[in-house]
Amino acid sequence: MTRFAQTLGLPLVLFLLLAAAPLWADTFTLSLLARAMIFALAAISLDLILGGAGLVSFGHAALMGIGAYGVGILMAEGVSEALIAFPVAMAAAGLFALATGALSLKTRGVYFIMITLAFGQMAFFVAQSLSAYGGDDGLSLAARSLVAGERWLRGPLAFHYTVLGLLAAGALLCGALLAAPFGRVLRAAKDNERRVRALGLDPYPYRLVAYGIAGALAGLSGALFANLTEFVSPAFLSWHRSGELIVMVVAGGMAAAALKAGGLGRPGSALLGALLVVLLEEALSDLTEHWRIVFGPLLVLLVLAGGKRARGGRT
Amino acid sequence: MRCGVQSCRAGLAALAIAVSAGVAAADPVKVGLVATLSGPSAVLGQHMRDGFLLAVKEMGGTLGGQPAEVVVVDDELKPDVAVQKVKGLIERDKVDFVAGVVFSNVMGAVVKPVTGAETFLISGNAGPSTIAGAGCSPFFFSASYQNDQNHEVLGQYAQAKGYKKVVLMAPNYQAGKDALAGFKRYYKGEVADEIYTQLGQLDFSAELAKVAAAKPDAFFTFMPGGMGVNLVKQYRQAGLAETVPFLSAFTVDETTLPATGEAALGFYSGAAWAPDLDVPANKAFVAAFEKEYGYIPALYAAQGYDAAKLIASAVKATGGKLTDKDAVRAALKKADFASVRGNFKFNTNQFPIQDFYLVKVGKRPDGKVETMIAEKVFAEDGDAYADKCPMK
Amino acid sequence: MTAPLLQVRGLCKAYGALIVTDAVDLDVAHGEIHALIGPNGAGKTTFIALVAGEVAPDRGRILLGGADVTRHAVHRRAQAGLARSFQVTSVLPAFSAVENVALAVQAAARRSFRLLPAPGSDRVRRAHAVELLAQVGLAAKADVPAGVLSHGEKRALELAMALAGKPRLLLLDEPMAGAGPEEGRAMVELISAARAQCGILLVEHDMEAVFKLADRVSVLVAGRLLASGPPDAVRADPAVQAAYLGEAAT
Amino acid sequence: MSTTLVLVQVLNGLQLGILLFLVAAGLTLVFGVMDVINLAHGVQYMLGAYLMVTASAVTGSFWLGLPLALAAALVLGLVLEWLVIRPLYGRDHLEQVLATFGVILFVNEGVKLVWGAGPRAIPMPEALSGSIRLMDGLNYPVYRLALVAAGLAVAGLLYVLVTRTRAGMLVRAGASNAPMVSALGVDIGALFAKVFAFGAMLAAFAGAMAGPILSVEPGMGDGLLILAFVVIVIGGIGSIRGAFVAALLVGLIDTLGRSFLTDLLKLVLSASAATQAGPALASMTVYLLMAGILIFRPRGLFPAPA
Repeated sequence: MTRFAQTLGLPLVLFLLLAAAPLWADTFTLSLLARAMIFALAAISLDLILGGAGLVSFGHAALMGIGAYGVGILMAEGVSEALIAFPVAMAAAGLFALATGALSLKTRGVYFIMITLAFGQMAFFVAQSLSAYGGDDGLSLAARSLVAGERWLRGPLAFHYTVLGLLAAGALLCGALLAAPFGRVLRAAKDNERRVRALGLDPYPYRLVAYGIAGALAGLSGALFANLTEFVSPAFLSWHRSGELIVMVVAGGMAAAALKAGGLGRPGSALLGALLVVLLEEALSDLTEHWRIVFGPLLVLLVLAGGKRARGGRT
Repeated sequence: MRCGVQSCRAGLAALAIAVSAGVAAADPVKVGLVATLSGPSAVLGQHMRDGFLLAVKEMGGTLGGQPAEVVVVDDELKPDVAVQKVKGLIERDKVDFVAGVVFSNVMGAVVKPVTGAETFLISGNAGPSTIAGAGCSPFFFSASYQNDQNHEVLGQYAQAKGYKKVVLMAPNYQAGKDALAGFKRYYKGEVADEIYTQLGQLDFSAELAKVAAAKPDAFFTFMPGGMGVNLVKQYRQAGLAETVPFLSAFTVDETTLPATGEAALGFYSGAAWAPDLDVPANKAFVAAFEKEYGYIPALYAAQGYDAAKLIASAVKATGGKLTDKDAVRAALKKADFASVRGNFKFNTNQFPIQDFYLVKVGKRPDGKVETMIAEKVFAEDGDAYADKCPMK
Repeated sequence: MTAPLLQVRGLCKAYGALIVTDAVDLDVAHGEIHALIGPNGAGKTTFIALVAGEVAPDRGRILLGGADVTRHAVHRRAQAGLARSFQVTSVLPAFSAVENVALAVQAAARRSFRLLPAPGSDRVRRAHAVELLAQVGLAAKADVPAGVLSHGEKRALELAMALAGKPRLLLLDEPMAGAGPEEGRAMVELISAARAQCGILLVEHDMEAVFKLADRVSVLVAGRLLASGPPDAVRADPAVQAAYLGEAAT
Repeated sequence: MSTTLVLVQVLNGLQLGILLFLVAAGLTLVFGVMDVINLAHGVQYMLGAYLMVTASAVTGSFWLGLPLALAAALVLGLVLEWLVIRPLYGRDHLEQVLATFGVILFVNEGVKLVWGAGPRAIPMPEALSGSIRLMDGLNYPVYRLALVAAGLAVAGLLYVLVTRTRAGMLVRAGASNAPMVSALGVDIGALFAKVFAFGAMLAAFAGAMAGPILSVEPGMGDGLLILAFVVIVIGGIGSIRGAFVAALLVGLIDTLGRSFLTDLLKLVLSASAATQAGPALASMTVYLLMAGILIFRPRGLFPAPA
């Protein structure tokens, strides 16, 4: 039973709740949930490398932003078809991740954090200088993307289930990757890189591929995000957003570990983190304009109370 | 319905209004007020919010005779957060009007979700060219100005003054570029240098050294918020204030003067309003504002105040029947209220036609520093984009 | 006769002025246990690191099965059939014992770049891993996180991981260190049994075990090879006795 | 571009570098010695400025206010160490990031409640408010020169502290081997608390000194924190010397890039392309520098001994 709870219990409960949401939620709550789910997809992709491979990327928002700009720029150029734009967005973010990852992965620890920040910042400044596409003001989408020529994504229900479906697919993919031989190498290299090398495995290509896949998934979440807000902005690529994603992943890992239902490197925990952070922010900011004065100490308490249990997550 | 919208979501100021209202009989008018209330630019949103809420309070917690509910939300200066918040305002709180928005990039993000839902959007500040021109909407009204206009004031002034050589400086983003373009629309002399700085830059010593080296007749800048505070102080410290006139827009105003203090004395700005503007409605407004909040209002406060009065005028004219969108729009277009700016009417693109002034930082008799009207530069000025708006 | 499994020729390594490996020549043949002994600080662990590829030599060559691997990275040498245990045990502490071995099994099978799970072949490899654990007497601990195993159990686990790759050459860095008498005896048996599959380069302080197991013994003192030969000859060598065994024996 | 202009920009770059060094020094010490990633270091810089706003207003003097503000910052540093940082020693870096991020949110909002949302100012001391003529037609503010001098003095003091005193010896030893130091019978907890509070005070000093030229506003530490991290990573974590060199490097490159990059680009690109690309590139120079250095030296310029 615990084993079941650890692997499948938490995500199953969360997905069932999300799938049932249209039964009780109004359209605003649905769009709030869509936002949470889109961040969850980005958080799950970040957790693949952060929790799975121990690589803390501080430039993940840039990958999400590249995906968003992919959709925005294509639409500005007259391509509204999601079946074209979404794969392009994923490819662009994935290739950016591969190119920058190839260099970043030569470093470790905090150096890796900072070099990914550097590449993220470069992407941010490039987005800011794209004056043909709104520069700093950002770019409005004419409408949501078409799917096979249909206006499918424009209905709140259809959008909800589309996002939910892609989120589930992303979570399944990341879960499968981490459970597969490939993921075993990633997790092992996080645990004890020297041992892994002595077994004849060079972690570099595994990490690079994982980074690329995480980039593509982040790009997908960015593409969805552009559709949700019908707007793309350089602010999507800012380091603040990267920090928020890290907070979601780590807080989710710690919260899930405290519930004995997961930890870092488990898609269900990242999903929990994103839902918690987005919904808590919304709830607290409804209460008071100064909600951060409550939210900040909550994070501190989570860490202090969570203790070392979070490390007992999937490794 | 959730626990009293005002108390939960609008913070203390709105709570006070709800209590003082006391008229619960009629259907309340719901307004969502979007303002930047966190981060370094929070003070701009604070001025706008306080101005808006002051107007509602003065009208006894009503707008146009109906009890008012004002839901204040913080856009955090993040466009996607703003979109999320206005969706909440429209879909959950079912507001009749959305008002406010300080920054143009936030406006760019929210204008579609609001006007697309056929909800009236009353800008309390941001006036990007797209919405003034081809992207104008029957549901969008500006209670402020079009972004370029304040810059044009300085361009016109520099031209009229006969300056031969100027240096221009702005942050490297769209509003910064628009600012310099606006200045150059009227200024025809030599531009010795156009400096673009990083957004959020702290230190301008490098740029100011270049300004000093160029020895221009005047310096024009658009440097909002904390950046402007730094620039003003550093401009003074670099010894440039005595030699090169400092022309600016959105750089020295009542949000930054408390921090710059006397360093900004004698600096110029362009605006449609200043606290000492000699209009009866304005005298009353400034006095009440200072009494209520203990600080001098900036133009954001004045615009927020006018936005509330504008909404009130439309509610009153339609007798509170806000479902009749055409009637509301017609009423709004009349701009039948006493603006703190005196002359105020709407152009075809639903942006104001108003007077613009050169204002200069001076000291009041009580020793406080504020912007003061120096001369009128444009009379009854409409913006440059109205022609491109298909609305008639 | 075919070339020895491992040939080390003129290997030199210095850290600044400190010479830790000084022109060392050494061979290991298939099926042979070659023990490397010497006092603390003689440079044994550096030598192992040089052979394994974690440290790059200043001069000299290392040949594995006749192929020059001097410039090859750790993982390439491992792929070429070199497996090892560490002086301080090195396992994957958060992985269960069987997962540790399963990683070694998949590495040996060159099946690691499989992005998605394939239940069938994964089950086969897990069974193989359980089998290897049973070989080293850890069958009962298969699902215990490696981090909480006893020291001796970790040693055994390392050996199982090393054997999973069907290595040609096994580098064992002090496998008896810290083991109790019971565990030590079991380890001697395990190493002895492994000899059938590969050549072994054994660094060890436990002289009883060394002379029980080794076919050949080399003595390293201050980075130099002092003597090399059959155990009895080395034991009898007066230079060795003076430099090393003399003090150890007393 | 004239040589005098270049000279002034070099001075400006130095001054930014000095400011960065003051913030980065504490950050790199806390990271190097106690292995704690303290994101809250930026808000300590901000708190220094805000405390100085109050202290200089209360005392009516810059010179009386400064020691008061520094003392208050020291106390707040000790409190923060005791409340939040101490339980984080030896914990995972990510947990430290999460907890200290929470501190950032709290303090940024807190200063808004205490000091208001608008920018605040610290009056410049009379004695330093002028500008002096460095060269023909170019004046340079005295205060900025004083800031550079003060920063260099602190750097010198730090150098002496770290290399010549017992506490400094322990700090250096602690950076490479904390268990060894505690095995020597040193109360490592007390040492850590002192180092942390001292680092907080250095950051506060930077904030207080920056106050008269920069606006004091909520969130003012966030951007600087990122730059400080860039500095310590370029310098090599735990290395004061590395932080000093890297801070000056970052200050100079950032300032010179902003000043001259667009003009330089005009030599090879069209004017419009140069004004388009120049500022974007100038914003990136620091990050390009860091990425470049890390690709070739993955542990910074002065890596701590492994």
